[in-house]
Amino acid sequence: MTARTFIDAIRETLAGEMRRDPSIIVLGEDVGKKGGVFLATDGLWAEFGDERVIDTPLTESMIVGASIGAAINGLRPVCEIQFADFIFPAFNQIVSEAARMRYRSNNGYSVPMVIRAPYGGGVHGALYHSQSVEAFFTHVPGLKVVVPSTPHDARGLLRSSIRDDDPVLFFEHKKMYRSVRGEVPDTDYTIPLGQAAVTHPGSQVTVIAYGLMAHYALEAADRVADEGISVEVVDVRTLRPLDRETVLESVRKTGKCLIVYEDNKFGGYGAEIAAIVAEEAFDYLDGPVTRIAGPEVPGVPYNHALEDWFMVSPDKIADGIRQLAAY
Amino acid sequence: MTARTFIDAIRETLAGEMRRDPSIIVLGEDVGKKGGVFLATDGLWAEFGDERVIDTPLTESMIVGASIGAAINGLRPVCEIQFADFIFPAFNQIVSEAARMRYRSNNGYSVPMVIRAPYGGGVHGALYHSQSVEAFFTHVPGLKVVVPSTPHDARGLLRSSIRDDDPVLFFEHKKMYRSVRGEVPDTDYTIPLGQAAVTHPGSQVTVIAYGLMAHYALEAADRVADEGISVEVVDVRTLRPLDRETVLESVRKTGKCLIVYEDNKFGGYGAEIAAIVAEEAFDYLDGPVTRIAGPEVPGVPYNHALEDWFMVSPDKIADGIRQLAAY
Amino acid sequence: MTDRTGKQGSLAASVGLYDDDLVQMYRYVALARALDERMWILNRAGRIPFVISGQGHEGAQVGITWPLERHQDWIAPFYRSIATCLTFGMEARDILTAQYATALDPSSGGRQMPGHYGSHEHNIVSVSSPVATQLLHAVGIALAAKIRGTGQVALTTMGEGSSNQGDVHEGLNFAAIHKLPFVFVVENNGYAISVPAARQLAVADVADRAAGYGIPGVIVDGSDVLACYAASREAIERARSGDGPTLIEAKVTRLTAHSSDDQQTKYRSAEELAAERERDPLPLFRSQLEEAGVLTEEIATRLAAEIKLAVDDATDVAEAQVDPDPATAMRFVYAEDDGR
Amino acid sequence: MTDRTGKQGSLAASVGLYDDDLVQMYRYVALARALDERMWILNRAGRIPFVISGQGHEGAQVGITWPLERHQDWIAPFYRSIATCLTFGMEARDILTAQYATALDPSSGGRQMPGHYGSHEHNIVSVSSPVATQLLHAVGIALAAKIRGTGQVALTTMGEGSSNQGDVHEGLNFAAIHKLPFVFVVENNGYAISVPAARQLAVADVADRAAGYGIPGVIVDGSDVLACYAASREAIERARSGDGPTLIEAKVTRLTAHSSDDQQTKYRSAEELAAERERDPLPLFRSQLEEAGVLTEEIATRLAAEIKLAVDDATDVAEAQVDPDPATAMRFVYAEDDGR
Ligand SMILES: Cc1ncc(C[n+]2csc(CCOP(=O)(O)OP(=O)(O)O)c2C)c(N)n1
Ligand SMILES: Cc1ncc(C[n+]2csc(CCOP(=O)(O)OP(=O)(O)O)c2C)c(N)n1
Ligand SMILES: [Mg+2]
Ligand SMILES: [Mg+2]
Repeated sequence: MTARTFIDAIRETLAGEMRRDPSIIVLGEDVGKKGGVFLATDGLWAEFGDERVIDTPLTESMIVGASIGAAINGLRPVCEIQFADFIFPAFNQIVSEAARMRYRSNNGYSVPMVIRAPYGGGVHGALYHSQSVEAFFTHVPGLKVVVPSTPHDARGLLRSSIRDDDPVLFFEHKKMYRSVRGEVPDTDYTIPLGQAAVTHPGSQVTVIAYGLMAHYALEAADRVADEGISVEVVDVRTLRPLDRETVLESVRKTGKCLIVYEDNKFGGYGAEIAAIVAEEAFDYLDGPVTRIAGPEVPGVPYNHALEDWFMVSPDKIADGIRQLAAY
Repeated sequence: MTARTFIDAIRETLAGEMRRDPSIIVLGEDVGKKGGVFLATDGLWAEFGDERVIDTPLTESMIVGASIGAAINGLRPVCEIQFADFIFPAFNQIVSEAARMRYRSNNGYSVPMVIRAPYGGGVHGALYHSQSVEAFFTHVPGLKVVVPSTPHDARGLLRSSIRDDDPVLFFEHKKMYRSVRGEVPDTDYTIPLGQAAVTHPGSQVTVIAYGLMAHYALEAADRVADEGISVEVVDVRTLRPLDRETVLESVRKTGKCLIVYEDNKFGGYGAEIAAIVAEEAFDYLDGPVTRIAGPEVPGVPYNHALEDWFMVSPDKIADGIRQLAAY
Repeated sequence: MTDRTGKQGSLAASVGLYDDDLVQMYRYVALARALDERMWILNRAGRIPFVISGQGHEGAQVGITWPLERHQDWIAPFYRSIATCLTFGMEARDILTAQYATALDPSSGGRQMPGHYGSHEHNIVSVSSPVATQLLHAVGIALAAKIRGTGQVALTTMGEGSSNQGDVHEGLNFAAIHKLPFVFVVENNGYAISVPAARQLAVADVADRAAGYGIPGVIVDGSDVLACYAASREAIERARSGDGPTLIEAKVTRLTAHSSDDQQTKYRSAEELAAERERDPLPLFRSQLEEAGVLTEEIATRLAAEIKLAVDDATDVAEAQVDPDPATAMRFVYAEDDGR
Repeated sequence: MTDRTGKQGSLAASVGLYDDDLVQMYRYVALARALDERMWILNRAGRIPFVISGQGHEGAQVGITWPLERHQDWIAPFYRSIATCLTFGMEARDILTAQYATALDPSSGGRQMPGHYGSHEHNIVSVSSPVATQLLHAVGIALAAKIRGTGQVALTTMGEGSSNQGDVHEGLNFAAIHKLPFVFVVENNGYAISVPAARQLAVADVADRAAGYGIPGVIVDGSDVLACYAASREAIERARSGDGPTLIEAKVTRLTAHSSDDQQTKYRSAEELAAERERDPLPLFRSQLEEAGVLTEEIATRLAAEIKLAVDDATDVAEAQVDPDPATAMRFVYAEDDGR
């Protein structure tokens, strides 16, 4: 066990996996000498060289499309999109190609690859360096979507993602890179994709979250605990496939469900969780399924006053919990 | 009043709007001499010529990106994406650019444009000529999304979309092009964006749908009427902005809500409606908020047996209504 | 395929092949055509709902595919690539089962539209509908070949209309930077559905774009099978020896409408269509081989019979096959990891 | 801007300008530099969190922008386009309020990061972050100009790394087919953040790509302001007279790190950085104008004072402005249609 920042866990896991499996390559913009704009790939180029750590041109569709081809021909590419906001030029390659190759070829071809991308706001990134883009991909059969919230989970889930035989989108909240630390075992553990974690047991209100919001949910849970409200926090960790059972079990126990996400609310990922809960836990509900999410604007504004206005905070979550508990 | 097919209503509306407003241009693949692969633009090139009806190269990002520019400089482009399935290469231009131009420039610039695209399955189109893509766009602030289901609505909503000062995605179910007919007034009426329609009044179960599914919902409602189940069908028509009030009013009345969409279920547009109903109509619900939608596969398969398996049908909807009514 | 020995007349010798190669190449052109014509008949007869055709492209496809190594090299084809797929190992039956979308269709098990060929067994990447995406897959395959040191070459092919997609720019750029073993083939038939080349590109030749990536751009007459072969062999050798990609533009003709859903008389004149018939590679190649004494009457008769048999057999097999069971439709969205 | 009269020395005459034009051009180069240096100072002082710089690009930007007609033509700039925006009408205050993201920032009202300039008043398209998207907007603006017969020219500019994006291919192709009044400027500084040109392109010059679209590709020394002016004037004339687009590649140098978040010593040697200083357009232009007797000591002193005043004033104004009110943050997602 060693304490690690979130980004250290990712970087070390990448290095460890590359040592373990020579078919893994890393590619993306500035991932080589510079080590990535957040330094998530720092040191890899020095250790593994030009052929396995490839600085690509500024072309996201190529990064993903060529990774698909490389995966078809025996490699396991882990590509980096410099900011999740810049994944859209690759949307067609991800949704039309990576996600469907296995299905459309009737299992003839598979695409074992990982797309890593830093996402999320609260770091003065403004409209185009702050987005939550998970909802665009969690809707797509053929893709898996992972959003870890701790160094421990990041390591275990990144290992599983790299070893998975299907395309995985792996989103890392950039605000957590250096602000979140935690114990990480030095063993070769993995965390299976598709397993949520109950990170704070409780009995009165279930709060479902992921990424940075999983931390804010814990903070909020602590805050309202003093007021006598017992909150259970579920960190879904893998968004597709979703661990419905853990979610539903918690809600069936507490009877109340608050879903938290940073993305704008309408049509965000939490809508699907709300819909599942409303359908499958109806008989257990003691209150409406509620959501706290970002406002309906096309991005996180830059100015700090506007950014604070946009971001979901532990305070806002705590308020949501109080309201639901009082229902 | 004249009876029109769905596609006639669209073609005539395009022609009428182009006559009314010389700033409207039409551009896309094969929209000129050929009149579009479905003939939605047939005759426009002959009437309006090369400058206002532009056969573009096979480049969707360009079609949308250049339309944004043209909109900025005084035109109202109506571009056609040949099949909704091919809109993904333009995803970045739609989501990062068209949707945000007004917001990011603090109202300095606006992008009045319409993107028309045929969508939907049931026509032997297979994985890439059958998709429902609305969920990717209904999530995005700055966009409007319209899915008409009758020739009457198509005309009124297309007029409003073209006259709107913001980017509108206008999805036309290709199976309805020639199979759906209806009366269309010869007046210059419009239907405001953001208004749902109660297309079949009822008291026991609310069914919410759009596009082809709005027709199937009506068929299902008729079917179960014989069994004594009174169904209210709401055709949302505009998906973003959603007319929450009409939806909620109906559910508050019936106490039961079934949402129908053709797209795969997880994270589809209906998830948001379910979430809204679960949150805002909770006290009125006499049963779970349910959904009938497509299966979790990455596209509609081609073979007719597989396609039938995929498609939501009036039968499947009727079954869903019966179950919910019996709850 | 080029290691055969045997008779080598002057025509064959002029391109470094044997007579038997030429006969086999002719056989693929003729087989592709015969299958294609059968598809249209079946379509008109209401047996199959949709046809997308390779007629007019077959000569270029066979010539270009010939120098690749089967089961070693890779092809990422497009919807007109019937002759390509046949030359690279798929069978007549495979082509027709794809039209019927049967359970045993090796391309997709009936999941995809006709024309979306693919074969894991033959290193043929599964075709998808959004055009030009496959270029990046071929580039990635070439990247893996280089990194893994397999000696493989990856070739992709598409129409000139599709070559305007952004993915083509991004992929050629990357392949050129890394001198990947990659060949880009454009089958330029002058139309993207109804849009003539002059509204698709401002240059007469797609090959003019090669210089912008620092790679050779070669124009070849797509109705001249052996010229296509020679251009392809050179590009493949270049690729294999580490000198990087080549762009080959084959000028072909589209002898049919875009697909069975299209009416090309709406946008092409009768004169133009008649003139294009002159560029049909099948009779041109046949005359060439006859004149060279390679295709004797005896061989021609034998081939015609063989091809008829193959096409009839493929039709019968495809007709007889069953539809996929809807119970299988949920399979292969993800790996079925038994015990992983 | 080129209709001025007045003194015309031989240098000015050689490019068809007047001495006063040259002084004004110099003023913009120097003002952009002074504002840029102030930004870094404010960043180090903790007043503004982020800087993205135009240092090294200013000469090319001023030269290229000069022949455009203000309030008539259009520019879709990128994040380094400080000198471009100033030359096209934005004020020093506008640049600095953007750094502070204040309520009155004309580019975005504090919504966007610094560097994302834009001005409806000046026909400057709002910059977004995903690179190269603006090329298509400029092409569309040019299309509208042609259809509406406005006589406008649209120019866009970006780095050489960004020019590899698919949108660039698609846009140049379309603009060339329709001979749109469009100019594409590549400010090639040899790096895309840390990635050197050799890993971004397989050719030495982005201009080599122009031929693939049938348009002229012009290379110009970006530290030579008047050469940039001449190349741009020709391209703009060509565009305006209906002869279609031109690609201008200005070879510039990036004198700073990519941004205040970057450490360029990790990937550029001290020698390289020192050598690049020699290509700084500011002292080169100054010497040129001094030698030609255009920039007298008197003028230089006056300009320096003016610029200092402008930069100080802009800083003061920006410092004094208030943050946007969060109550306004929901505005302008859509049109606020009062009574429509
Ligand atoms: C991204 C995308 N847009 C549109 C289409 C519809 N479409 C299919 S083929 C085609 C024309 C292709 O022309 P070209 O590349 O020249 O090939 P050809 O059919 O002439 O051989 C079009 C527009 C598509 N399949 N994919
Ligand atoms: C689509 C997209 N991908 C990645 C980025 C991150 N990014 C911003 S600038 C830049 C480098 C651009 O290089 P170049 O085009 O040469 O311009 P320069 O900064 O050198 O002037 C990168 C990778 C981005 N803004 N947009
Ligand atoms: Mg073609
Ligand atoms: Mg650069």
